[in-house]
Amino acid sequence: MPERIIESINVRRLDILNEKGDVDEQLMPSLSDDDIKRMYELLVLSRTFDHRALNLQREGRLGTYASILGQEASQIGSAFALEKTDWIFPSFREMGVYITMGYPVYMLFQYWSGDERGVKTPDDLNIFPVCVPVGTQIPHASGAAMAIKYRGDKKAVAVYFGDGGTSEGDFHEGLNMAGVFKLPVVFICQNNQWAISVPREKQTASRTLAQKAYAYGFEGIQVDGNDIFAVYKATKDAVDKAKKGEGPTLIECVTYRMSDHTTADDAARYRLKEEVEIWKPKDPVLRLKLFMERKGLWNEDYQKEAEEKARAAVDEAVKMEEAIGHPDPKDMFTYTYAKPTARQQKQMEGL
Amino acid sequence: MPERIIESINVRRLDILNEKGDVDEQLMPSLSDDDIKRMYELLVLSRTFDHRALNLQREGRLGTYASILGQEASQIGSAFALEKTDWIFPSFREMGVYITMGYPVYMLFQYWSGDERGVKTPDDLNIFPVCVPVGTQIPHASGAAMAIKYRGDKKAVAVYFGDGGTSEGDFHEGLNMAGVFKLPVVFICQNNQWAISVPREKQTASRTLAQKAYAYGFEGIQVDGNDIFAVYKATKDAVDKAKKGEGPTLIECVTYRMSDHTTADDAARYRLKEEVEIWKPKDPVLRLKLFMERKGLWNEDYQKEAEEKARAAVDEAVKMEEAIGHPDPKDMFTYTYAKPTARQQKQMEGL
Amino acid sequence: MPKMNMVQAINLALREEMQRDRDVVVLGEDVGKDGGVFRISEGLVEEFGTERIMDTPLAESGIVGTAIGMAVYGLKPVAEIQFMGFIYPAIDQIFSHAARIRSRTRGRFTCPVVIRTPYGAGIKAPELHSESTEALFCHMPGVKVVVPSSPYNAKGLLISSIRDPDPVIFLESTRLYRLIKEDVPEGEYTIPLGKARVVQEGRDVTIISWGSMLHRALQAVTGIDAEVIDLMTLNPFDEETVYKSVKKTGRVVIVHEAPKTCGFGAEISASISEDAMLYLKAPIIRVTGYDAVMPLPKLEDYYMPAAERIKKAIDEIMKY
Amino acid sequence: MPKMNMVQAINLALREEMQRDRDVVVLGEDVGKDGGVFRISEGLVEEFGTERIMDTPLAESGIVGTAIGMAVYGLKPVAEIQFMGFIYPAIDQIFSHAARIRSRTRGRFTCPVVIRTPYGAGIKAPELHSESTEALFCHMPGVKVVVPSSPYNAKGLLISSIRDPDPVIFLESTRLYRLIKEDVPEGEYTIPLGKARVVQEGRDVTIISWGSMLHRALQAVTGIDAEVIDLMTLNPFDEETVYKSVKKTGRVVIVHEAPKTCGFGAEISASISEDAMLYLKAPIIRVTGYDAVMPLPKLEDYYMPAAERIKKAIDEIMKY
Ligand SMILES: Cc1ncc(C[n+]2csc(CCOP(=O)(O)OP(=O)(O)O)c2C)c(N)n1
Ligand SMILES: Cc1ncc(C[n+]2csc(CCOP(=O)(O)OP(=O)(O)O)c2C)c(N)n1
Ligand SMILES: [Mg+2]
Ligand SMILES: [Mg+2]
Repeated sequence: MPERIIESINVRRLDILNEKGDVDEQLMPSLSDDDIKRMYELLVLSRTFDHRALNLQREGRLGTYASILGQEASQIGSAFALEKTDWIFPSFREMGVYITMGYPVYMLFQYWSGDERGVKTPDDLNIFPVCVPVGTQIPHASGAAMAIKYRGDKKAVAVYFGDGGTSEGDFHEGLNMAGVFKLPVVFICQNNQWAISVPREKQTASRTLAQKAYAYGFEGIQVDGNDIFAVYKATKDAVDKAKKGEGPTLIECVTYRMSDHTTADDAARYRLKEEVEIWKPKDPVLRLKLFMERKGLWNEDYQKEAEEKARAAVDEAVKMEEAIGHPDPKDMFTYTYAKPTARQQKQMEGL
Repeated sequence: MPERIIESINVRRLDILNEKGDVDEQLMPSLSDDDIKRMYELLVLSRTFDHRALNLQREGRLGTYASILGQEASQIGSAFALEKTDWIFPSFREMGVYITMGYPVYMLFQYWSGDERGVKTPDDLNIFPVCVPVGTQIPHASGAAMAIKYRGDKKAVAVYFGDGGTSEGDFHEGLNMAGVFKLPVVFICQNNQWAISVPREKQTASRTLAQKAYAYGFEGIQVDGNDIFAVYKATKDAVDKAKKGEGPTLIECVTYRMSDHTTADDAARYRLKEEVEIWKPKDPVLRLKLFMERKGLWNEDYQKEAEEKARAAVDEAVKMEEAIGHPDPKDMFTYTYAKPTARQQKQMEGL
Repeated sequence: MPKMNMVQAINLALREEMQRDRDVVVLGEDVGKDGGVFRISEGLVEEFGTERIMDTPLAESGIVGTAIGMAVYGLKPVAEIQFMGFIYPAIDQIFSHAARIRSRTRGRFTCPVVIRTPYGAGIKAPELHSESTEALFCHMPGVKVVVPSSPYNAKGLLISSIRDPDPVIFLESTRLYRLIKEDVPEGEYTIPLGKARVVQEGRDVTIISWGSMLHRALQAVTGIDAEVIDLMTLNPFDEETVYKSVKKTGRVVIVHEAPKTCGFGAEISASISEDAMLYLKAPIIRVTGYDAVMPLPKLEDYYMPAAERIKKAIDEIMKY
Repeated sequence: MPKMNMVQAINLALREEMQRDRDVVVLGEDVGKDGGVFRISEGLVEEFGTERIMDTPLAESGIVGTAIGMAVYGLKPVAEIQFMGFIYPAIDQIFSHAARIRSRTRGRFTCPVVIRTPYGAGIKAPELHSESTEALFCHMPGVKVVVPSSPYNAKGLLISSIRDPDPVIFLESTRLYRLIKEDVPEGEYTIPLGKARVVQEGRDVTIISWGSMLHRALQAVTGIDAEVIDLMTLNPFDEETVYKSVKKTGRVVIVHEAPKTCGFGAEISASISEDAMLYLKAPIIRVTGYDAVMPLPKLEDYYMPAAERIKKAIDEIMKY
């Protein structure tokens, strides 16, 4: 009866596309040239959107905004593996996911301008609204997955959260539910190294975030989050597994928040410029470009065209957003309950 | 850049004393004959207490009570590794821990009879009161450990909870804090296979509870919770490690709740008698007795004496408890704040 | 008509609603084989299977959070929190999400979840098994709060709650579970949310209560020409019925077992002061639990409003 | 004397208390190098080190739970919750533990923790960054609730809160943080908890408010002989000062930004009805946030009580 090992866990790490634009051919997922171009154009569009949002915020035309700069591959690569019928539970930093799923861009501006109507998800999508309280969306994802399983629907759920989000109790309770009920859900952690000013190492002492999945009896995998192919492949595998009824997966996308936490933050207070510099050559857009260039899918003209298209789309969205009237103050009451209460009615009249 | 393994985790299991009373000499912790006898007598006392509490409850002299039958080795073995100056955060099923630490037995009866004065811990002990909301005591333990570390005190913290307790968000947040701050705390999970009617396998899909520690970057170990030496050794090692500043440990004691969940429960509704039968030969008292008998530390006279002593102590405690007067209704107000508020004063006068 | 206690009536409501609508599912701790610690879901797992009666891990925020996800997807989950004292970890999910989903998404998503939980003192249970913090939930727009006082209205109100398109907190008095039996028809009937019930008409004083304390109030009014109102729904509460009575009697006593400060009695009193003060002949009195931590069983009876305390309050305002 | 805004005054209070007492420690999200998202703890980690100014993981229940453990051990932790909208996951720790430890252990253990959190609307922040749910905490015996309305009283009240032997929820209006500057002395001074402040004396109407809304109330009373009370401590609130004023004016308007239903205004109103009704000349009016989910920035201004709304209410009761 000596001491013995009763459980062994190995945490995998997946890399496909490196900083030079080389891919591991064996691991490379099957993606057509068109798919890859679509991916690239989504990266460009998201980056253009993000840039514009920051500018609009500076001009006072949007409220506090959370930039996605640097995290585009994690967002677009993962969303690319989802279908419109799948359910998505974002946090507040998933503009790339919304854009990939085809969410109207003007509505994103509308939301960030402080208007609830911007997160009235169109009927053909199942994206839950931006979730502000960190980690709280995670049990919702497990719940939706429970409903999918119960109804026997062929859908998966994807839920997004950050490295900081893994510390919340709701992360724990949500993942545990998914493990116990073997639910069709993919937990996508964008480990961007920072939760506002708290670095990843102070967030948790575990060597990886991926390994947290084993506490709940399912697989966790770490991927290079700036490698769109690795993110896509890990998500696609996890979504397929989910749809086959084989349960949940946690994916840790190792990436970096290149910007301040939000426009209300000043990252210079707590992190070194040098650290940001280290991540610049790891840029997710850059490396896909290098890959495509080598494959003959990219040239300067194509780049210009992609940028032009993105700019036009974003210009159009800004214009559309600006054309929308101010919300009616009565709207405050309209959606509290299916029908306003007598007391609300009175308050509405007093407006 | 193929897939690679970036973290490997091995979960250890410790067994020392088997059902036949044999020990693994190599692993056997250093305990004097007197220590072992003290352990045995504490097992007997705890079991006597538990039995009496159940009887008193049946007679309506105590309120709802949670039996510890079957879990004595987990409780006494672990508490035996603690010093009086250490801090202890129990759940509601740790009567064996209280008794081992020297908590007045009559006060335990007093508490279970529905009188707060029973958990006014004596000044020479640092046992936090019975904690009813499952898992919520876990962050307190991390907090006390933070204070110990801050003050540079040579103390450790032990916190007790069940298999069910590992599902609560507070488990996650408490253990994560301990990992991040490398705190002197020992997390003791009594995995008694059931959380009321929910069996261990439905509580979480992870193969062991011990492995959950690795989500927080520290060691988890599983021990046979009916093996008092294994429990003692694992706890002693963890307490020493804590006091040396080497951080937290999670110990999963694999044991079994032989009784109903509480006196308000009827386990026959949800579990098979056969399962209970399987655990009978694994009894923690029985196997220590077999070991001691072989070592010449046990005989019938000793048994009788131990039982006698236990019975006398419990009788005495019951008598003491019964001699205590009914609490003063004004006491409701006395301890809400350091001083009653004006409103409380008025309410008190109206009593 | 069968005589039932509240446990049986709630069980029947769940059973019938589950038979009627496959989207109704139940989840919580020990709701399956065990039938719930109060046996509310007794027999349901046998009838509907573990896909519809789900024993969950021990995680209240997780239970409510997953119920929200299910509700948003289109199901009608009825989540059980084992005791009201254990709902606190789920308050974040209730306040930050359940209550806001319709509002946040301008109606695209809704959250028709029912959260049932036993509340209140009176069964000499351990700490945190006797909480009565209904007022907290009444401060959160987007949530409804329902408290039945009898088997008959428990069934009708629960059916309405399950069918309601918005989140409902449904509080069941542990003290009442097996205290009263009354006729409870089989088959569906609903009692509308947001409407109070005049249990007894009277001219001299209006007694307002709900749940378990309603019965204490009824004990206290013998020999007094009291109008007794059972609010049944606290949020939104039936102002019309309350004001109508106040206008008639001019005297109000509110009875609840929660601590006085910021209890729901405060809201009723303040509403009356605002909208019907001119009809008042006397101060509005609240007879409530004390502003102290709910004591363990030995002092429980001193804590809860007793019929005498209520009677004393009535006598006092009858002097005006 | 230096002129300070509320951020500076709170920072100074923390700094001085930490200098005075080594047991005072600060913990929370981003309180270290970043100095907190509102810069309340700016410079503290440089002065006191990471052992006393602790950046924690992102876990509110964990923050309050560990603060409780520290407090019970003998420290005086000041925990920061980043916004009041994120305090909900910690409610269980506050209600089930912080509030009850003294009571449960008959005084053997105590919990002298301060939980600071920015509250309220007015800075056009995202969802859940504008919550004002102070009433919830006033319903929990064992907890004190403090809301300063100016830099001067913020400093004095925070010092008292840190020295208080019981748990204190300390709410700081985000709108006020940088809005007002006033003289704030260096060195220690305390403002007692549980005492209100008569900001302005008057004979015709009593206006009761706290925190950010006090300033709206003050804007509304020009040309009226109003007595304005700043409650400062909500739990326990200063009934004496309130009743004294009510007895003088006979008219009451209560102003808060939380939703009306079950807001703390209800408690004040109900208390007055119970204890001072006979002095009233008019209905007690509450001017409050609406019973609706706090909207996003575009509608924020419509939601919060504006000076006009307060003025209208005063004019109305002046008719009586
Ligand atoms: C429950 C809760 N606590 C605190 C906050 C304030 N806050 C907003 S974002 C954030 C950090 C989030 O870090 P992470 O999860 O890593 O996501 P990231 O911002 O890096 O995308 C914090 C503390 C919040 N929104 N919700
Ligand atoms: C937060 C909370 N939820 C629910 C309960 C009701 N309850 C009491 S004990 C228990 C099961 C606990 O199981 P476990 O943690 O395994 O401990 P054991 O009872 O087996 O010792 C439950 C659900 C509670 N006390 N606290
Ligand atoms: Mg992050
Ligand atoms: Mg157990």
